[in-house]
Amino acid sequence: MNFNHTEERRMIGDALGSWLRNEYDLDARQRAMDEKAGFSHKAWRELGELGIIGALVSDTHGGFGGQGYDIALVFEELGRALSVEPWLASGLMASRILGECGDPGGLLSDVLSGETVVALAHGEPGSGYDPRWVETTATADGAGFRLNGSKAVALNADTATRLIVSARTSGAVDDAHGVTLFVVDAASPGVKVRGYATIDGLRAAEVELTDVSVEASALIGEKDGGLGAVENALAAATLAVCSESIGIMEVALEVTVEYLKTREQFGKPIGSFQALQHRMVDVATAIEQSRSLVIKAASVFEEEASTRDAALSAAKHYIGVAGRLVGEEAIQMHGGIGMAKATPINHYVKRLIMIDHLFGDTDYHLERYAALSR
Amino acid sequence: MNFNHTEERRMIGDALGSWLRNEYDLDARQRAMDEKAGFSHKAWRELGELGIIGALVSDTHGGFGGQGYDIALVFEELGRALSVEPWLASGLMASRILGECGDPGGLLSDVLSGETVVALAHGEPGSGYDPRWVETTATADGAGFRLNGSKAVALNADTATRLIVSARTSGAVDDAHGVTLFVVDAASPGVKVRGYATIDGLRAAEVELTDVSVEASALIGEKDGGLGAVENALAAATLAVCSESIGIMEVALEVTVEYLKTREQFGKPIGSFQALQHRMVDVATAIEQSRSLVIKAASVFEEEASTRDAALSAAKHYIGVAGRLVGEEAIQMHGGIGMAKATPINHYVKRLIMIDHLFGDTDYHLERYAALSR
Amino acid sequence: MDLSFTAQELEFRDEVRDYLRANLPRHLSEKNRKGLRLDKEDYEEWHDILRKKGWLAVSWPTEHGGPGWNVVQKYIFDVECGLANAPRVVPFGFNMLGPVLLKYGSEAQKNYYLPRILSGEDWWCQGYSEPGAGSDLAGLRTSAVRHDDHYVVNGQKTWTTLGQHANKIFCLVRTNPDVKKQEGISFMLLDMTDPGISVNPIVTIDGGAEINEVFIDNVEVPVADLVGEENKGWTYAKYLLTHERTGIANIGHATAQFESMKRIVNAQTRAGKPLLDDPYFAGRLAKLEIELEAMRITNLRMVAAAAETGAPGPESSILKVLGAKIRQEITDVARRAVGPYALPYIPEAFDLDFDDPVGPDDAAPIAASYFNFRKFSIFGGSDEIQKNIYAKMGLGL
Amino acid sequence: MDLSFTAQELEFRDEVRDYLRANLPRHLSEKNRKGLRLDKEDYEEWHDILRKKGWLAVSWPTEHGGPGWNVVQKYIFDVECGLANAPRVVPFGFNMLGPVLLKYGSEAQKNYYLPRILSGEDWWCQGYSEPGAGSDLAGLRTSAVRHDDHYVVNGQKTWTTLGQHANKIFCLVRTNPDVKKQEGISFMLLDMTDPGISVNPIVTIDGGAEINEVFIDNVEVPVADLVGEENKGWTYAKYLLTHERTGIANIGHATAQFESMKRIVNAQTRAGKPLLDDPYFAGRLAKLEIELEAMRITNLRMVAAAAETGAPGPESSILKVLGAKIRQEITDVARRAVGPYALPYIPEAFDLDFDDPVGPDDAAPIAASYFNFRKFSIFGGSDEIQKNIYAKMGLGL
Repeated sequence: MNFNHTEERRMIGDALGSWLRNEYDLDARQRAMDEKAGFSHKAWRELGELGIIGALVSDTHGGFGGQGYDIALVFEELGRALSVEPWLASGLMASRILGECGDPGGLLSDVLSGETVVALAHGEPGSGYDPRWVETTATADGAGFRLNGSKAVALNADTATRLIVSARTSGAVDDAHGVTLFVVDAASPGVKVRGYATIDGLRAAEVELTDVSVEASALIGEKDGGLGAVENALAAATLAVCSESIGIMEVALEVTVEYLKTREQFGKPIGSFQALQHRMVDVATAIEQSRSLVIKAASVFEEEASTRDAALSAAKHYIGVAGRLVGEEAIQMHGGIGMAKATPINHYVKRLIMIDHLFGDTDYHLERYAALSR
Repeated sequence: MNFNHTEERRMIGDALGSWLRNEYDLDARQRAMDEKAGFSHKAWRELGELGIIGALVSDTHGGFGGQGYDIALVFEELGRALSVEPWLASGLMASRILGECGDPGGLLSDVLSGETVVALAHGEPGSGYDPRWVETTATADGAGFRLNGSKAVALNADTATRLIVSARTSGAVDDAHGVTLFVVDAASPGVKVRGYATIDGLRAAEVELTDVSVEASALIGEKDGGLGAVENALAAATLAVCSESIGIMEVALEVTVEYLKTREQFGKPIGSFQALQHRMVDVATAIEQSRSLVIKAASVFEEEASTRDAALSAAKHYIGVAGRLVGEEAIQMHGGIGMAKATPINHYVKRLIMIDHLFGDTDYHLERYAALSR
Repeated sequence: MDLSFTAQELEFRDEVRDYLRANLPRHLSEKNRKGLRLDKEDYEEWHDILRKKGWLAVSWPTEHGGPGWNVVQKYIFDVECGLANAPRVVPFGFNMLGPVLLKYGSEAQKNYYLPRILSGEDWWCQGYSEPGAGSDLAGLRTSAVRHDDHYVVNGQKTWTTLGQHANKIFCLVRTNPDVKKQEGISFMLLDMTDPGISVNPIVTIDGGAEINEVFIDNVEVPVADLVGEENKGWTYAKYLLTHERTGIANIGHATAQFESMKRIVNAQTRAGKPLLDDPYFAGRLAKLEIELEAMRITNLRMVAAAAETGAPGPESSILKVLGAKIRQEITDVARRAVGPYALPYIPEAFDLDFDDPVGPDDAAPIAASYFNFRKFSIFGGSDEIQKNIYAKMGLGL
Repeated sequence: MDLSFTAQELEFRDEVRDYLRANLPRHLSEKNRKGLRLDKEDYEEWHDILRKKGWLAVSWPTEHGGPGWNVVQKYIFDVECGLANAPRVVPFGFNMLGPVLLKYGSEAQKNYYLPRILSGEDWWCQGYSEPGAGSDLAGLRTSAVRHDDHYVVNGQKTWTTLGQHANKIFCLVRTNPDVKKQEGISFMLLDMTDPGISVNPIVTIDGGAEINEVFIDNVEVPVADLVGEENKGWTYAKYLLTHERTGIANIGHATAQFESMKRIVNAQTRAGKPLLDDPYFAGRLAKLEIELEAMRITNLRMVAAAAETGAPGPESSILKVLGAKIRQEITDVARRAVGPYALPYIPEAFDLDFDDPVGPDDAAPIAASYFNFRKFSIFGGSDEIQKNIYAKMGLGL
């Protein structure tokens, strides 16, 4: 029993942590958000060079990490800094799918170095959080395929040069079987990408596919068998945002406790008021419990999917609840100043709450947990 | 808009309240519980003479009240005193069924005077909170019927001389149609009654019916059409226990606030600690909201069943949650002394919590409300 | 016991309802219904309409241009305006300063200022909170030093809602630093056009900018603009804060907001199934609807009591907390309802004529509203302050 | 990072598990599993069994008859005993007084008392709380006045768990009323057979009677039975309360209790449908299982930290609160599971050989447990005290 990371992982974590502390304060983050891509290409490449993106992918797939603990370690640090770079889209999901399904276009090394951004376009306007629901179709067209459909809130799809698009090649709209993955050039005719900022500082896009022709070589993995790789990528992403939440919640706790110690009202620090003290203990407790569930999820991340997914759902459900508690209490305890955009806490809270809207919300994961644990 | 009861109702409430305050403290209650019946026949008859039981039944059915506000008023007072007399079983449910279905045996006037106790035996071991689930059968047997089945947790059925038994004369086990009501002499051959105390101070019984023969005249209301009367009686009982909860919660609040003012720790009244203050405000708020929902439910009690039941479910759901909050906080704030049976609060809390187990718990009513309000 | 309004009250409600149906411009109600932002012109347009009808300064007596309504009428008007998604009347002049002047102002102040409030010539904002005095309002530091016939005021106010539109600000200022803090405060009327006053917007968590910091640098205030007596400002401030608390839960707006949310919820499907088939979601919605209905009755009970006794009791603190919580919960359920489509933040979508939405109809402002609505449990006396008050006044702790 | 135990630790766990399987009498584990009440003989039977194995005084060093285990071993033993539904070892002698004597007792006290604890000759109970000193433990008033070679003790203790079985009581008493309250307290050993001591049972909310009031009337205590120094008792009391806090969440018992509850839940149908088909119920159960698993890991993290640093940090307060809450929640879900059958209260059903149950198997004690378990957030430092501690020690507030 040992809750310390391995030496090697600690080095990665330290490297990332000190880079972020030195190079990536909230002002730098805002400058990154103000770039056209909504993130800093420079930061992205530098972190790629530091090997951080590679740490998210296993050595058999071109990286040198990729285990649950690697993801947890990296994303907790990212959470502390609120990095807006395309970690989830390109660094984690696209890279893991390319690693798992094969990488005919030879994209992976550029993805891991931060040179190329690839995005996953899987969720759809009608899918909610159900990964099986794929209305987009791929119909055979000579040796290749023709894609039609809509993809929703695809992270960083507005900047990605390539999209990994899921489409149905057989089966009913919610069958696990029959989903196929394609690598699509974002500049292909028929691809319409509408990018926008998200309220928590990232970028995403709606992607319309109208008779988009792709060659047979664009198909990655097995025909009809692409959903597994998507679910694996979503599992990694779920662990990632849970870990990111831990980093965010820790900062929220630290900043709020600090505020409680320094802000005076009625002639004493407001942190001396017992009602606030007890609520902060509840907040701290929720964070400790969240951390425990993320450790658990990371520890079984390499086990079979049902074990992995039950632990992930436990963590994501719990963090949906805990994140709301932590975020709302952080603002409430800050009072008016917590409402001001210039106060750092509000950026943390926005991201923390919006994580509930990624990869299944607290209700979705409670239901999934209940089903998996019966 | 007027939140005062009518003069006439106020008189009933005052009569009941002062009788209870003079005659029915917790010691008297304990003595009543220690009687064989688990309640005081004397008290029951005296309150019958005062007209309180009659106030629960409409004038067309032999009483002189019976509206939602009457039930609310009477049971709130009963809650304040934790009366263990057979209010729900005989005074409310049996009397209203007899009033609604006809009273061939001429029982009602004795029920309303407190002379006779009649109990409803409807719920079954397998029914949970679903009033439609009736496995007990009544098969035609000459001019009469033969009853077979088991009835569960029938309030006061151990003392009642007559039971109103629901049994299926047609239809599937959960059909609304096909339930028939019979008045059964508790001493009939084949009726086995196993009485017991309930944890909140009442009495109930399991009732086994084995080839119990009843004459045709024992059938009340319409054959196959008895469920409506049961549902109406359960609606009245639901309003009753919600109102009873209001009385209980008010006492719990008063007693706890008083304790907080007088109990000193660390050199000051514990009620001066802000964490406890804020929690007591939450408790008081939950009580105010509960009261509002009970007023609402009483106000629409005479309207059509779907309107009535939505309001009742809103109240019963909310009170299931609020009752738990109020009860658990009352004990917690009392600390160790709240755990002692000799401290009044614990009797209030036991009844308050166990009301969640009568006529549908908080989950059942939330689900019913959601279904009725869509 | 009778939860319904009297025939007279119902007649009044119908009159208000009919009036709103005929006179509330659709572009204003649509903005409110969708949770979009209102600009100065929007408020003024609505003020103009109500002024014509004589319903603008609802708590003023008829001789000053108010409608002379009783507690129940004012409540009904509030609720109906909320239900109709009418803009709120900007309260600082009409419902805050007005009543203070009516009760404590000099004849000269009443005669000068009240007509200017009513006409819209003066747009007032509130100078209460300071960076160091939030919940502890009496800890304020803005100072006013008397020189002959005027005071010289220096300090900073903050959280000044809609201060960017105002030409006047009423301020609490410290006129005596040497006594118990509540006893050295005065209530003054300042001119925002004075060069010594500058206003900085505070961009809020949702990206909006309707609150401000106000810097006051050597502003001369004539003694005639002191309200009531020097050093008695705390009394007037408390009067202002507890005045007309029957509307504090915003039940009308909360109900309208709930209906808007329900409309969004009803339109959602997830993986082919109506969202309301999800029992967890249906449960969330049902709980909220129940809590809202409870609050409506709780509010009616308070109105009935206030109509009998003339003043709302300490339970107005409970209603403040409940009202804030419910409005926040509505935004929470709304953000859950739209799932991943809570994420897009498209500033243009806050304009009424934006016609190229991403995701479900009306989804655009939902997450922003969720964050913005955190303010309800902070401003106007935070939840914590309300609970302190109720513990003392309501429970005797 | 590695959540699993080492091979050695696993071997130890298996040893404990095998031992419990072979030696824990079924009538004891059944009583625990069903939530029934244990009598004195039950505890003594279990003590006897563990004593033979040398596993009774687990926190004592080997020279005094303890097993010499490290933090992890003690934790594993705790958990396994809980999972096996073993009775708890009555802690007052073995896990409370023992460690205090080992650290602060005189050689004579150690030599005299420790063997008698271990042998069962002395059954100790705890004289800490008083009617006027609950959360404010240091406010105690029981006085001890020195006369030559003895003290005369007068006062009252309360919430004395299992005091009815004890022949000895360790007490905090006031030896100096004139100093800061923590500085005038001493720690003394009293003989319950002294005629000046009387014990009254307190019937609790669930109808049980395992706690007591203890009246102390002019009891003479030899100076030899003062532990450590006069007026330093508060130090020893705090040591006792914070000693061995790694087991404070009772994770083993909580897990066993959860499993028992789940077995009941799985057996329930309502109107023909499995109870777990009800999504609200399934959600309740799932939430609790998640919280329990989180607590298990949180506890492991604390054990690992304690193994590194030698002592648990302030997070033991969090675990105390969590452990209480989870055990309470389990009883809450259990009572919901049996629906109306939570109501019957049949005193005989608390006996293991009662064979005529009403309602579902194992339903009888469920509601009583729900009420009885309210004690977990009160005794041993209430939730409020734990939160005060963590706010100060954990958060620095």
